[in-house]
Amino acid sequence: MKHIQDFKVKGYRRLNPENYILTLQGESLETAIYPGNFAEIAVPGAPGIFLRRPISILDFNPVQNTIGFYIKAIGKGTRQLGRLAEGETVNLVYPLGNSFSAIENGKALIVGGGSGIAPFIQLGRALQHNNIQTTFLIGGRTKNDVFLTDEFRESGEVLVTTEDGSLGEKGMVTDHSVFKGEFNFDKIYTCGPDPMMKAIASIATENNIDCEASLENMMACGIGACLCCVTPTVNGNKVVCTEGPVFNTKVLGW
Amino acid sequence: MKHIQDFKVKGYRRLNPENYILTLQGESLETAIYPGNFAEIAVPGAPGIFLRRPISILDFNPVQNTIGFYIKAIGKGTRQLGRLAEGETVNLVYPLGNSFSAIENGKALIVGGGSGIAPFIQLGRALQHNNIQTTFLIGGRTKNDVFLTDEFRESGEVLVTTEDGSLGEKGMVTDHSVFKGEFNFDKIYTCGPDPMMKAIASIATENNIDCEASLENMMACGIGACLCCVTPTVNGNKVVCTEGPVFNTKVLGW
Amino acid sequence: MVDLKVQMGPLQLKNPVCTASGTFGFGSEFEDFFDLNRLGGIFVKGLTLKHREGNDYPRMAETASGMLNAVGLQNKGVDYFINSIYPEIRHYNTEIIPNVNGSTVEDYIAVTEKLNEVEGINAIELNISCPNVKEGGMAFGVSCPSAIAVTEAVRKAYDKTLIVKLSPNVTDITEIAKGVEGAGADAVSLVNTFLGMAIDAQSRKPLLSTITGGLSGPAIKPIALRMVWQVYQAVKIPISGMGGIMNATDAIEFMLAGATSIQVGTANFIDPQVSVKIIEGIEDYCENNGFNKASNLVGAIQA
Amino acid sequence: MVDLKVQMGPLQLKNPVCTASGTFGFGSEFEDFFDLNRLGGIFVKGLTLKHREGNDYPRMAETASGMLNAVGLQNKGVDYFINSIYPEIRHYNTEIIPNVNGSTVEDYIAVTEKLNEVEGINAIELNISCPNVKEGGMAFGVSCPSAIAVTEAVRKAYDKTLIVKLSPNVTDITEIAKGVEGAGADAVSLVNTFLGMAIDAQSRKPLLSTITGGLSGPAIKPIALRMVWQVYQAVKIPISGMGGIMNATDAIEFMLAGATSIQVGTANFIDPQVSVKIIEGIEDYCENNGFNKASNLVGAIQA
Ligand SMILES: Cc1cc2nc3c(=O)[nH]c(=O)nc-3n(C[C@H](O)[C@H](O)[C@H](O)COP(=O)(O)OP(=O)(O)OC[C@H]3O[C@@H](n4cnc5c(N)ncnc54)[C@H](O)[C@@H]3O)c2cc1C
Ligand SMILES: Cc1cc2nc3c(=O)[nH]c(=O)nc-3n(C[C@H](O)[C@H](O)[C@H](O)COP(=O)(O)OP(=O)(O)OC[C@H]3O[C@@H](n4cnc5c(N)ncnc54)[C@H](O)[C@@H]3O)c2cc1C
Ligand SMILES: Cc1cc2nc3c(=O)[nH]c(=O)nc-3n(C[C@H](O)[C@H](O)[C@H](O)COP(=O)(O)O)c2cc1C
Ligand SMILES: Cc1cc2nc3c(=O)[nH]c(=O)nc-3n(C[C@H](O)[C@H](O)[C@H](O)COP(=O)(O)O)c2cc1C
Ligand code: FES
Ligand code: FES
Repeated sequence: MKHIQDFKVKGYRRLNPENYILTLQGESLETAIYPGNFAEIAVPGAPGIFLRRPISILDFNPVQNTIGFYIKAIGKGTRQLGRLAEGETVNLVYPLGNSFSAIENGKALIVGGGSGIAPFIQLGRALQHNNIQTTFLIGGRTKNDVFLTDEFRESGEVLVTTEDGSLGEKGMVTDHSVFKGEFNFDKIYTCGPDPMMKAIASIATENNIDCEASLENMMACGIGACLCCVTPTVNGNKVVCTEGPVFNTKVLGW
Repeated sequence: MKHIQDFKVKGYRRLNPENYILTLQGESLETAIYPGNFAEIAVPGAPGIFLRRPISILDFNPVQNTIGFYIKAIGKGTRQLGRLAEGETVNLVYPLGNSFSAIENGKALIVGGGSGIAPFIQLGRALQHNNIQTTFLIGGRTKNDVFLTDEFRESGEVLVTTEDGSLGEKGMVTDHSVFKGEFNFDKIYTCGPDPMMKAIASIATENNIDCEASLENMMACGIGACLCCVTPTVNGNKVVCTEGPVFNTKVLGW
Repeated sequence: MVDLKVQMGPLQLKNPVCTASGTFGFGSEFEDFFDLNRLGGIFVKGLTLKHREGNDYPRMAETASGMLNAVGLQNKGVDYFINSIYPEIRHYNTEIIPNVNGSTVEDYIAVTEKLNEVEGINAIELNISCPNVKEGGMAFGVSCPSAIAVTEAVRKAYDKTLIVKLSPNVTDITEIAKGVEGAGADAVSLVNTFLGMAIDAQSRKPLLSTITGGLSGPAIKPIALRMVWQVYQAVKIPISGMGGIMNATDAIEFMLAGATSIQVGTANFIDPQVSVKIIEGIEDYCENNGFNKASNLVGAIQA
Repeated sequence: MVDLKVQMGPLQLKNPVCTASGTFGFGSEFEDFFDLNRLGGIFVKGLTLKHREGNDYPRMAETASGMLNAVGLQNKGVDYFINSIYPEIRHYNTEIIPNVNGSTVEDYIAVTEKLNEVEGINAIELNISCPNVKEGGMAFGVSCPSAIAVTEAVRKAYDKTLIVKLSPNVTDITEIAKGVEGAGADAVSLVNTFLGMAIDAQSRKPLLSTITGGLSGPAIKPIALRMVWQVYQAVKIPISGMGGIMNATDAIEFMLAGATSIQVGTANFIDPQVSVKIIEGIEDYCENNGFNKASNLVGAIQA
């Protein structure tokens, strides 16, 4: 069930000057939250911001009633969310959207870049719960842009690429040696910049592997009411906030 | 000279839940500030507030580069100005408007109500400097709405009225016994709600005494550029932010 | 006890607060947030004769105190609505009011004729003001003769309450309002969105695929309020007022300016529970200010 | 080094950034805040033939991301301007552009004839779009024939650069723009304010003495930008664009949409130094994006 609920800022974990994890605490918590779900956050006290901002749910703790978001400050709203005072009220509409479908058997590859890594903490845990052998492949510009690898390592193997070679293999995620030679995954999950996801989708197609991608979009309502957030698919325009954000890349025609 | 300048919040003195004194500190301070001058304050971090807010300058300290405002929280902006964090930046355009003209001889009566008392700390000091015998008459609904009497007492005698009689004489300022019987002031200064000022102005007229009133108005620019803030006078519409806010009540036709 | 009922021509609403077409889906999207039965009415998403894909992505841009949309009437067609959607929502104890669109007068008539047969639907909103479609839409609403023509044609095809939704993108909205009143409209609703545009200075590209789109939200409220006030003085039929209503105070202002009922649009995106809060706020206001009927607020401005 | 010069018909501005009529007084109000010589031009407060008291108080109301004004052309008349104000401001090394108003075509001509004689004044802005006066003003700007008539008459009386300021309160602004272009305007400026209204729900009174007033500020930016883009495609004469410009990015958007120069209005009230910041911001943008002339930004949107 979708909720509209006030939370309080519990604290921040600063990853670097632009990236942070924001933890909110509520008096209660909806726990039917699945990997890929997001929240629409009302950004408090920021002049010039009119609409809520869609942000993936990083994780949540049903005992403490906390919910976490991994946010990259790229504009007015994502910057303001990074400088709230402890205890300040933040209103959420959540959980929204569909989710990644965890496989039951076989091996999974998760490819994330930028703020696209947020859904994968939860997805990794879900796959682990299914006893799936999971490989995370995380890309960044430099080693200072690669986050949460320790957390991912709790659910599987972690591979890294950086454009400058400062961590892991040098290059883009698509250049990683995991894609060279024998390639024996049964499912790929990806989230990040569009060009990256499209490249991963074509690798999946070439290898005849199922691939799910989580899309970003300009959203107004986040609940399927306005039809602002569409993406073209082989079956016509689909609403990203309710029919997605997770799509099978075949449906996207990628 | 008018300035546009960033200040930092130095602190608050809370008078009651709705009334407070805000002190700001700058790296420098324009000290050519006269009793009745005001500042246009850009209210930080308040969605829904577009324009600056005009607020009288309560006092200033040229050694510490501080400037004080006495504010009554009546709406979005005046509420937000009451909950800034220490060190937060507040931008001022100041000093603006004309000022009360301190008399050189005789006895002065200052009548203030509500947030209209703000200019009178400075005015009282200026009159004291001229060796004028000054009487302050301050009105409020109850004793919890009468402020700054200790400060006023440094420059003269302080009389009080409250509507419920909880402090001073019971009634409105215009009911005060100072207006009964012999009335030997040479000048009246007033600031507060319009009906109060008009009543005071007609007492002044009856007694043939010069009276100056400081007007409020809806202001957009505060510097005479937009002509939004006019008041009718016997000489036609006058611009309150530059030709006022202080007017001789004869000019106002009161 | 305040009587909240208002009369939109032949149609009675249990209270003045409705949700605006295109901003409330088909209602069910909001079921988790509040009891939809409390609403005065739900103006559902714009319908056309045939399925429409709508415009390409991107369709939305945020602006100062508002947003631009270029949805372009994406919908599965009126038959799908009647057969698959309406049966799912008809149990709500509130008026479900379809928003009727077309590229030609014939289209409008065809959609209307189908809706005329649907039991339980007591009113339609004729949208002659959509700025986001190439053909029809706003073109009908910005010229008086064509507004009259389409209203007359639809009036013939529709037996129940006909509300015509006006475009604000005109020199004189009273002229169009009088025209559609004369053509048989039972009520008018105003305003639809303002034609606007946004550019990304960095990429030097428009932010919408269609370049221009419809502006909604508090930014437009002063203009919308003025139009309601003007139309109130020009016509006798009731007005459903909207444009930037974010809270009960805004809604009351529209009623004071002359709106008999109001619609909540963009505000639903920011607070999905806002419409109930507005109903409660209107009731409180009436109580505190000595109005025993909400309808007494209509046009009660002291100008 | 970026070449910031732009050409408004016969009139050259040293940079595209001007201040808008009615929002910058006669310039001197801003002397304490920055060096006025840096401006491309100053459109001074609207002038009429005779002294005008303007409208009654209250004249201003804040709105979401904007404001309503109902000043109503308060000014001491064109003679007072020429004899007492202009001599005090003519030393500024920037274009001083008077904004010409009237209730009748004869009024407009009379004001224009007087300004035509003033040495140092190289352009006038013909305001046919003031929403805050009972007679004349916007009435001229919302009908194509009357817009043409007043422009033609003033054109005959004026030898230098004639800029006509258009009203946004119209169905099709391109029609009016083409009309005044044909009537001899050297340039158009757009937009003036939108007719709007605000009500105090508590007192049930309008917030302006005139009930309606002119809406300005970022709220209107998306509509103004759209109009500039439409007019740019419709006429050959240059456009002075405005409506909610608050910073250099906004100004650049207007230029990309087709404005050769821009005017800063309401933003002056919020940051009296904003126009210099905009000049610097445009220069930086040009440098960082490979434009060696600011004029190359004009209409450079990739639509
Ligand atoms: C389903 C979903 C999940 C998301 N999850 C996360 C997450 O976990 N962490 C995270 O940091 N970000 C996430 N995002 C992206 C996030 O919503 C945007 O970064 C945010 O809305 C930008 O707001 P802003 O006010 O900071 O930027 P603005 O100041 O509004 O804009 C800055 C720039 O970003 C662009 N932009 C703004 N909003 C979006 C958007 N929704 N999609 C694409 N571009 C946009 C603007 O066009 C502009 O160029 C997600 C987006 C979606 C749709
Ligand atoms: C020269 C001058 C000096 C002032 N000095 C002081 C002072 O020292 N201390 C102080 O507390 N206040 C002072 N005021 C009043 C102060 O400017 C207003 O209280 C303030 O602007 C209200 O802003 P807001 O955002 O809190 O209210 P809003 O939320 O904007 O409005 C709340 C209500 O107040 C009314 N209002 C808003 N602004 C004004 C205004 N400028 N004049 C009259 N009514 C208004 C609105 O119409 C509305 O009804 C002064 C005003 C002027 C013109
Ligand atoms: C995303 C979106 C979609 C809309 N779709 C429609 C529509 O299909 N039919 C219609 O008549 N109006 C449509 N509108 C206009 C609204 O119903 C309303 O007239 C407008 O948004 C102004 O009200 P507001 O400012 O409260 O949103 C749409 C508005 C938005 C924001
Ligand atoms: C207080 C005020 C007074 C104005 N007076 C005039 C005027 O005298 N003549 C005129 O042509 N425009 C006048 N305008 C309109 C502005 O010049 C400008 O067209 C409008 O405000 C839109 O720009 P903005 O949103 O940047 O303010 C006035 C605007 C304001 C806010
Ligand atoms: S954001 Fe409104 S439908 Fe997706
Ligand atoms: S507020 Fe602009 S002239 Fe006074």
